[in-house]
Formats: sequence, C-alpha cells, structure tokens
Amino acid sequence: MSVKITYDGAVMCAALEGELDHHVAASIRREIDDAVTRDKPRELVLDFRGVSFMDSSGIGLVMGRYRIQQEHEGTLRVEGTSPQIRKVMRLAGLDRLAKFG
Amino acid sequence: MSVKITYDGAVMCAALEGELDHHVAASIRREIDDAVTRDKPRELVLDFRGVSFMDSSGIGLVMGRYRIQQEHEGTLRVEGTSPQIRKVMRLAGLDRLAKFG
Amino acid sequence: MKLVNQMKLTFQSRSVNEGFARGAISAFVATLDPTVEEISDIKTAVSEAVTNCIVHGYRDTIGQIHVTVKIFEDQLVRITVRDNGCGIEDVEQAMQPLFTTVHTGERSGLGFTVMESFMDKVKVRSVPGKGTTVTLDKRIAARED
Amino acid sequence: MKLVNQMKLTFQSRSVNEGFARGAISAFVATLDPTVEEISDIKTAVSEAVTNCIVHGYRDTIGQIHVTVKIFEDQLVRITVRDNGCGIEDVEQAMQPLFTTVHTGERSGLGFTVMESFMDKVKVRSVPGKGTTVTLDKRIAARED
Ligand SMILES: Nc1ncnc2c1ncn2[C@@H]1O[C@H](COP(=O)(O)OP(=O)(O)O)[C@@H](O)[C@H]1O
Ligand SMILES: Nc1ncnc2c1ncn2[C@@H]1O[C@H](COP(=O)(O)OP(=O)(O)O)[C@@H](O)[C@H]1O
Repeated sequence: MSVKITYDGAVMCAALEGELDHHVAASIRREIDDAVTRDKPRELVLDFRGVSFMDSSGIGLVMGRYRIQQEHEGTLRVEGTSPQIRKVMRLAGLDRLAKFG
Repeated sequence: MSVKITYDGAVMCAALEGELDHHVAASIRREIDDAVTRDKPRELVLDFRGVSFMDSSGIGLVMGRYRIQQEHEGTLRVEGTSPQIRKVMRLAGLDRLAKFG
Repeated sequence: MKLVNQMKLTFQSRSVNEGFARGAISAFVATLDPTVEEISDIKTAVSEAVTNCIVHGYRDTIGQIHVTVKIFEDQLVRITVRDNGCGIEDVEQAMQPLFTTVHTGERSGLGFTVMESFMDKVKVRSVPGKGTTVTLDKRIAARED
Repeated sequence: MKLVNQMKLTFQSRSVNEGFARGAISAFVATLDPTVEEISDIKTAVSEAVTNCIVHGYRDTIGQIHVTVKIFEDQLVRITVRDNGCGIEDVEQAMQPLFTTVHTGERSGLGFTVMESFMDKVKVRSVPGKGTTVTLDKRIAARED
C-alpha cells in the first residue's frame, strides 16, 4: 500500500493504492497526518480509487482524519470507494460523517 | 478455463481463457478435438491471449493438436502467448513445431 | 453434511501475513466459482479474524495461527481461525459493536460486527489464557452457466 | 540462515486444488514484493510439483499434500511439496527430460525440467511405497524503492 499526496489550492488529496489493512494502516495514517498537521488544508480528499481491499482497520483511518480536519475547521471528502469498501464504511456510519463521492 | 471456437473460412480459431493446467487440460483438449476432427480446418489457431497461466500440462495440448493437424495436412498457429507461457513452450521445443505470432 | 474439499493452513502471527491469509483462503474458495461480492465478503471477514489473532490474541508476541477451510455439499464454506493466545474473558461483550480493548483510536471495535454482516454465521469459542477459535460460515450461491 | 517467515499448508490431492496451491503459495511469496516474472516462475514450478503428487503420487486415490514455504533472510524462498504416495523407484531417471511413466500423450515428461529451469535449485527425495518430497529454492532479488 502507498499514498501519494497532491495539492489543488487549499485542497489536499491523498491517493491511496493497494490493500488497506492493519499491516499498513499505521504507516499510511502517519504519512497523511504529517502533511495535514503541517498544511491544515481546507478540504482533505481521501481517494480510494486505487484501493482494492479494506477491512475495519481502514475505519480508524477515515474517522481519525475526520477529527483532525474538524480541529482546524476543515472538511473531509471520501472518493472512489468500491462496493466492498462502501459496505465496510456504511457499517461504521462513516457515510454520516464525511462527504462522499 | 473455457474455450470458444470460431471460424474464418477454412481457418478455425480456438480462443482459450483462464489458467491452463492439468485440472482443465483434458476437457479443453476434448472440446477442440471434437471440432477439429469434424471440420479438418486448413489452419488451426490456438489463441492464448486470455490464458493467464500455463504449466507443462499445456505442452501436450499444443503437441497433440499439431499431430492431428498433420494427419489431414493442416497447419497449427499459436498466438498471444505471455512471456511465462513462451518460456514453458520453448523448453518443450514447441517453437520449432508450430507457427508463432 | 458431506465434505467435498478441505485445506489446513498454519502461519506466524506477523501482520505481513494478513494479506497472505486473505489470498490463500480466497484461492481455495475460488474453486467454487463464487461471485466477486461473495469472495470479497469472505476476504473481509477472514481479514478481521486473522488480524484479531495478531493484534489481540498474541499482542506483542509471535505465535501460530491455524486456519481450516471446509467445503460441504451445497457449497457451504466453513472457515475456522484459531490462535493459542490470551483468549477472551467475556465473548458476548467482545462481540458488541464498537467494543474494543485497544484505546489508541487504531481499532474501531467493529471487527466482529463486520464478520457477522459479511458472513451467514459467526461462532466464537474462547478460553482465557488458552486461545480463541472463530468459525465463519457462508453458503456460496450455485451459478447457472 | 535466519528464518524470517513461514507457513504450512495441507490439502487433498484433487486436481481442482492445483490452482488453489498456486494461489496460496504466490500470496505468501508476494509478501517479499517479487517481480511478475519471479512470481510466475514460482507458480509454474509449484504447479508441476503439486500436479505430480495428484497424477503420479496418489494416482487414482485421494491423499493429503503437504506444502511448506520458508522465507530466509536475503529473500531466499524454500518450498517443499510432499505426498505420502507411491514414491519413485529411480529418481535420476524420473528427472530426465521427456521421461514419463504416463504414455497416453497427456504428460510431456517435462515437469522436473520445468521446475529446474524456473527455480534456482530442485531436490527430490523419494522412498518407494512411502512418498516423495520435492524441495524448490529460489532467491527473490532485492528491490530498490
Ligand atoms: N483472537 C482474539 N484474542 C483475544 N481477544 C480478542 C480476539 N479477537 C477479539 N478479541 C477481543 O474482542 C474485542 C473486539 O474485537 P473486534 O470486534 O474485532 O474489534 P477490534 O479488533 O477493533 O478491537 C477486541 O478488542 C479484543 O479485546
Ligand atoms: N510425486 C510423485 N510421485 C510418484 N512419481 C512421481 C512423482 N513426481 C514425478 N514422478 C515420476 O517421475 C516422472 C517424471 O515426472 P515429470 O518430469 O514431472 O513428468 P510428467 O509429470 O509429465 O510425467 C513421472 O512420469 C512419474 O513417473
């Protein structure tokens, strides 16, 4: 799993690629947080188009980034989730927290 | 693994799809031979574009079809092989029997 | 119930093996020609069960994880995931949505909830100090070709 | 040689499990981030060894096939494939290119030849009436990221 961070003005996009499980979650979280706490983007986009699998370890990733964005009054958007990933996220009620699509 | 047989005049094309191993070799062989012994095509094309894996069980498939084509003075062409499949076929000297490409 | 096929798998509780376990088990279930959704449901549930052995059962140690997959007639798949780790004191509580004993924000407490909603049946047997066995059942629908 | 990771796999000698064995073993080796060519070399060799247990070792019976995969430091992968089947009388002869005891045209006699050319090292131990163990070694090249 890898993450590529790009900027479009005040919007930061973190594009994830690979399988998001417990094995990789901590390092991915760290990489995103380093950029987010430094740059405090108005909007953070988590781009899941390249993610072929996610289990409940990915829930904390979304939830935690939502909280960090709230701290500096930024928003969070989740993009490109497969049906399998949406199923996991819905179970956690993430669709009621972040903007989707 | 599945095989789809189509005709272009006197040329018969057998398009293989899936993983070609011992488990599927016998039934694939039977399906092709039913058509070949009935129609005696001038040229038989084995299309490997859809084959993602082949081990030595596939060698007999090519070798045997070469012999059957010889019996009625037809030719055999092998198409769309991946590097892994070419490596197995070369080991068996199939590149010296059938036309490739 | 007639047993049609089975396999047994043992591997170390290293997190790098979470992906391996998903891959191995879905390769076995693939012999039933399941749909993309069925296979990803099973992968997700297995990932939760295996991760729990690593994160909770063996915590900071390395132990063995034992997986069996049995395929019965009518395409019933029964998966067991077993560790000889710390065990669970109160299984009913552990299975409550959002319940977790890890309070760093890393775990969501939804592992068992995911297993239950992605599989037909989930059974947990655990002996504190001895280990935990999770049994996951799912019937794969027959395909008309 | 330091052992870094290992797994053990047991399954029935049904031909439908040939694809499963390839999938499971390549999922384990995938933890080393191999190239496409390295992984397909290993898949091919494993497919030959497992098919031999099914076709020759257990012939018309169903027995258990045991696979171990060990990963040592320096990314050396060691795979063993074992059956408790009929065994091989003359291993040296069996390993000759084109030698086969099946004369229906189905087998090419190139199974061992494929294993030897796709792996770094192949070792065969066999006891007639007891079974056969094939050991396959391959070092995965280190990747610079
Ligand atoms: N294999 C196990 N060994 C020991 N404890 C476990 C095991 N699996 C689950 N548990 C306990 O059950 C709790 C709930 O598990 P789960 O629903 O998967 O959530 P999470 O893994 O996010 O904590 C865990 O926090 C842990 O205390
Ligand atoms: N696991 C095994 N048990 C018993 N005999 C075997 C085993 N593997 C190989 N052999 C013997 O060695 C011969 C050569 O094997 P191989 O090179 O793989 O060619 P093939 O499988 O095409 O016959 C086989 O025909 C068989 O007689």
